[in-house]
Amino acid sequence: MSAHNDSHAMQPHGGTGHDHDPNEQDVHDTLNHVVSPVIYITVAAILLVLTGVTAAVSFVDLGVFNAVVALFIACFKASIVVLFFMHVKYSSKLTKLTLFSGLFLFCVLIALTLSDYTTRAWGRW
Amino acid sequence: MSTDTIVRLPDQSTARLPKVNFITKENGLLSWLLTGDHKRIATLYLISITFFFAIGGALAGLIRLELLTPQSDLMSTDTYNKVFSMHGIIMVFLFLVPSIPATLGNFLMPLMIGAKDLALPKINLLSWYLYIIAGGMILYSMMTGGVDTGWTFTVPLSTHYVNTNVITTGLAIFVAGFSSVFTGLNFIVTIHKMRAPGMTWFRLPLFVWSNYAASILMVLGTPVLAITLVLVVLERAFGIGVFDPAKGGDPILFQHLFWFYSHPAVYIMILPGMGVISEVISTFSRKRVFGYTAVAFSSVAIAVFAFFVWEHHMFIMGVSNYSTLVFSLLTMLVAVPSAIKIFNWSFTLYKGSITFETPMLYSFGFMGLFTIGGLTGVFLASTGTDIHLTETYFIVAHFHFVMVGGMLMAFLSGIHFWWPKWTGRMYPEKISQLAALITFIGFNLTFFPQFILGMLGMPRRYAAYPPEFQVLNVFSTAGATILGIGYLLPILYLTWSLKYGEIAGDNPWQATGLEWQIQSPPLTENFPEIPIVDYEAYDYEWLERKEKEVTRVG
Amino acid sequence: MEHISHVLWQFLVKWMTNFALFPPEASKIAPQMDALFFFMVLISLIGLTVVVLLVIGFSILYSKKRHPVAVQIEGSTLLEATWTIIPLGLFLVIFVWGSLIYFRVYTPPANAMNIYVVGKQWMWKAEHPGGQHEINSLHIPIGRPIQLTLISQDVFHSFSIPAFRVKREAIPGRYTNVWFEATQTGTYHLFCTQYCGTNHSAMIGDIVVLSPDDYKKWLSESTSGMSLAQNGERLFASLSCNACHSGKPGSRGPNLAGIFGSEIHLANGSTAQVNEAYLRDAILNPSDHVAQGYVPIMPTYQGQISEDGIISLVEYIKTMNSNDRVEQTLNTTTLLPESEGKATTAGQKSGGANPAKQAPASQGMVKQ
Amino acid sequence: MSDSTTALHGPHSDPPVVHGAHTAHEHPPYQRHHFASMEQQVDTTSFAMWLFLLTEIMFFGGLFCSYLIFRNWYYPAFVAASHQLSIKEGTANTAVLIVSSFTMAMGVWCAETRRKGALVLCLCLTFVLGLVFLGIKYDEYHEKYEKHHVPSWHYSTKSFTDPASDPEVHNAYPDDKPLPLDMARHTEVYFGLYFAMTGMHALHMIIGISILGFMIFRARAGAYTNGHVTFVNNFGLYWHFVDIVWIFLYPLLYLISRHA
Repeated sequence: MSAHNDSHAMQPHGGTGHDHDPNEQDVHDTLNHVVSPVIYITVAAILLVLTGVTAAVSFVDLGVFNAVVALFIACFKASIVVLFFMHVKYSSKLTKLTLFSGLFLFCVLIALTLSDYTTRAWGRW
Repeated sequence: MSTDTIVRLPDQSTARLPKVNFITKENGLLSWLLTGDHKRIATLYLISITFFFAIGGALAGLIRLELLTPQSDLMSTDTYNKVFSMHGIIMVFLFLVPSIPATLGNFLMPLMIGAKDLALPKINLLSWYLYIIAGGMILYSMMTGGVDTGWTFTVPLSTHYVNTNVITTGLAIFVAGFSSVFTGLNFIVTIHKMRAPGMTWFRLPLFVWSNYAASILMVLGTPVLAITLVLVVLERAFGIGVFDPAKGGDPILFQHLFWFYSHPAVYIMILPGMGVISEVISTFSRKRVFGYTAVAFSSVAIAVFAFFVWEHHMFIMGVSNYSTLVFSLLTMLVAVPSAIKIFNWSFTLYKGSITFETPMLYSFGFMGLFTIGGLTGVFLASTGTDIHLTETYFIVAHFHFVMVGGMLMAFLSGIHFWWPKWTGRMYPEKISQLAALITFIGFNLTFFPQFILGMLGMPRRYAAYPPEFQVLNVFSTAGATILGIGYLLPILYLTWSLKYGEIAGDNPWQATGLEWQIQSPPLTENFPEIPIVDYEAYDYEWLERKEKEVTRVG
Repeated sequence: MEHISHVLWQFLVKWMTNFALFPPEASKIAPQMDALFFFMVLISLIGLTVVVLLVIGFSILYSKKRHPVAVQIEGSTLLEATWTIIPLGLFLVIFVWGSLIYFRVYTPPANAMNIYVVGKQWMWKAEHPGGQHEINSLHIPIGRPIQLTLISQDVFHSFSIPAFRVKREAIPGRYTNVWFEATQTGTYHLFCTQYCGTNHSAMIGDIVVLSPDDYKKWLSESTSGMSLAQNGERLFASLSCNACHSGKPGSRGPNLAGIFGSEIHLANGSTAQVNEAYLRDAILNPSDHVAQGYVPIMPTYQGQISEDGIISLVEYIKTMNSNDRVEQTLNTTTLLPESEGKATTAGQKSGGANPAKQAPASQGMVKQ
Repeated sequence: MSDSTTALHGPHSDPPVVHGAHTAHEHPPYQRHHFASMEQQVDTTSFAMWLFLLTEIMFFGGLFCSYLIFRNWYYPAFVAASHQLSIKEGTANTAVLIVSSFTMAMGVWCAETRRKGALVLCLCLTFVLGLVFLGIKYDEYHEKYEKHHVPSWHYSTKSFTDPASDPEVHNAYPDDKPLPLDMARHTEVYFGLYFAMTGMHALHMIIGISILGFMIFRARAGAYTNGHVTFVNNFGLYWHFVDIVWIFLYPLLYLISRHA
């Protein structure tokens, strides 16, 4: 039992390999990929630094670019959380596709709603 | 068996239902309430959905009775408003959205792809409990005074101008939404990860494809409805001002967010129905579905485009005229995949060997009514005519043609088609054919006059109307009576058949799906061994070869 | 038996005499919309016939009796393309045609007569430029473009005239527009089509289309003495709008004469078309609409003027061609520059050319 | 016909193959009966978790969409109202959440490498940091309540029409001009959105913390260090997602034009 357990153990490359469905493209979700704590520490440090940066930048008058910079930093922070803390960098295409479809639809929601709000003032309606 | 049917039942004198199956495996109420078996959960769903359909249907009957006369004489306008609101809420959120996915989909998905169960059985059960909680909350709000906002919860009416149970109902729909999210999530995961070896994407039955598409809509759309309802509840309870024009909020924003879900919801309701039609038409014409890939991809196309068209519910609400152009154009595009499906089904019949069992009759009904429903949708997608036709009985007729004429016909078709698999017994054929006919006639009589009423300008949600509309309303009410009988009959004879129906055997329709190759009712874990699929979907020649083999061996 | 037949007979008579299948076409846009409608009916009938013929035809030709063995067919790219492209083409034609009508309905001509319509639970109130008010009815002349400027005081309503084929929602907090030109005299239905609460189905009325002479007669009979613009002028004075918007060089507010219909530049760099909706919003949310070269000193009038009052003010500003009368009013009033900061809640009722109090105390915030 | 279960595969196919290893020998106790392999189970549950996060994206998406529209409409009101938020507390909370995300990620690592003590420590740290976040949030809410900045609830625009009445904020942003009344009213929409967005986020935090508490118990019993890390892993995904939401809420709500 324990030997079997080990063969399935959550080691980086310790899986038993193909015992299932050769047609399945996305079987190998490398969920078991163990990310080194060094990466976690680096990422956390970057996140903390960026938090400081974004707070500091907001005190500088950049006009419309204040929002752009703040959002850019936020997006960057979110990306590294997603890529490293959430292991997407090491995950299957399916996971990436899932995430992408969510972001895409979020953009659709925003863009098409704004298509109403931004064009209302075009002429007399 | 006569030559014009394909039904092949075992010898009734010796046939027995399999002793061990998912129904007889365990006994006692708890074994049902705590089950993880997708077939048992589907059964629970079937019972509860039928219950809520009956309530919604009774409310519809009340609406039609009230509209028999121009005055609001049967009930006060307030009561009428509550009745049509509850009718809409129950039918949309407790019947149409979960109907096919949660019953037939739940039952069939693992069977069709060759899995032992859905990927997440506990989540599946949780989904049913959420549904029941939502249903209970809605019943509670109905008992304690009802709600009179209409199912659309238009702000600021729902937030500031009514004194009814908006919060309870809103939260109920929030809960029901999560029930449907979990069902959809479960389906997507199951289809991606649980397919049997050899079951490639393009060997999947089209029912699976269409449920997959509907599941995408459930997972992506429902949360937006959830947050919208949360905002409505917050607005009503605490006055956060987001939707309140008096505080600078924007009620149109509510419309955007609400319809962002509620338009795709229409496709959540109809797509699984389309899947049923594909299965049924193929089986009863003994032929592969014409243009399998086109039908499969049109489901996905509908799922994607469904998210780009919501504003067509708001064309006259003072949204930007330029964005109406965009949305009108996109709405025209979403109509095309439905047309593709209709024509592909028609051509599936071409050079087939067609028989006319009850599921097939319902499917024919679906094709006719859905075509009308779909085409009248174009009237509303075209901005110019939408001005006149929207918010009238035209729109009521349109969506009832799609939802009742389309979805409900497909649901009944599917229930009849898979009834033998589900219960192991046949329903009585003649009376069910009669029921299909009655439903079709009753439906047309009920809803066709409403198109004319709509063109005349009769507004929807009116308890009283000008007298010149009465004739058509009387027709409509008469039709509703017939329709009611049409729906009552299946409930009666299907219940009857549970005990007295003929033993169906494994594959009474000679269908090709994996679900038909196992015993009926199936075992708890469906397949004694996970099958390996080495034939395409709808491969009737494979089935014939197999049958011969069995006969020869036997 | 006789009783029954009697009742039945009555029903029949009632039905036959009181039975409609098609609404009257009483506006200029109605025949255009009906043309598109019937075009779509035709397309739908053809589509439906094709589907029904295919289904019934194949069912007969290929029933199991006649055609015991099915022929497996994979599909046909050519056919798929056919039934993708033909419906798409038809839908696109309908899209273009529909959009043309839509823009026509919601783009009022410049010479249209403007009538304000205020919706509230559960009645419609129409305000004519001449000051005539009516509830749940609307009298209009034949052959003249009429623009409706709609607003709701509470929830969403929808102003629908089936005989004219027009409909527009009345939204709280914002003006919406629709226009039509009646072509037949008569009385037509007016419905509220957006569900608005308990008495939604009672929020109905009559649209009375009159010949020009009858219309004149109606106008003179139902006048309340003061036109909207006149009422607005009184308000303009009583709310002390004239103190800042005096039109004099160096005044604290921009000159309003002739401003309607023009395009103005705002302090935030954008431009705006001055229409009814803009004027309304500028009165209620002035700081969103500060004209270029001015500072945001105008107080909001939210909650201080009724919807009717705003309509009168808007109508007055619309008709303002010169500042002569503003100056006249100003000259006959005593200015009390040290009076208190905010505009009064004088409202439209206090009336009269004698404003009780005066404009915001000048804090040196004059034109920059 | 009656016994078709044995004839599942085409006549020309191989005899039924016993599929997967699970029927041949035992599988781990935590493998659910309907999965063919452990790998399939892990894959499936993680995919399901991602799909759930997808719904969460759209759930918060509706809020962000509303925020965007009102921010464009009522920019001055949003700036002034944003100055009412404590940037110190906001930044501190951001840091707290980031560190908690880090401890959670470490927790997953500990589970994967079967370090039971370290896992319990990481989970406890995450738990405490989550509570610290809620504590700071409570302090902020309390301040809003005291200043009458809770929408509808004795809402007062005084801080915006008369900034001098609010010396603390006024000293920090001495250049803030008084807002005209019509614009000041719209700060209520800002606070409405503020409470809706942070409230929904806090609700997710509370749910997360409750699950964490449950997990600490299980982890002490050695539940996640036996090779079956799915639960910790999926919870980690959830926790990081909640963190990401805050990463966006922070600049959007706190950092609108902080410069004087």
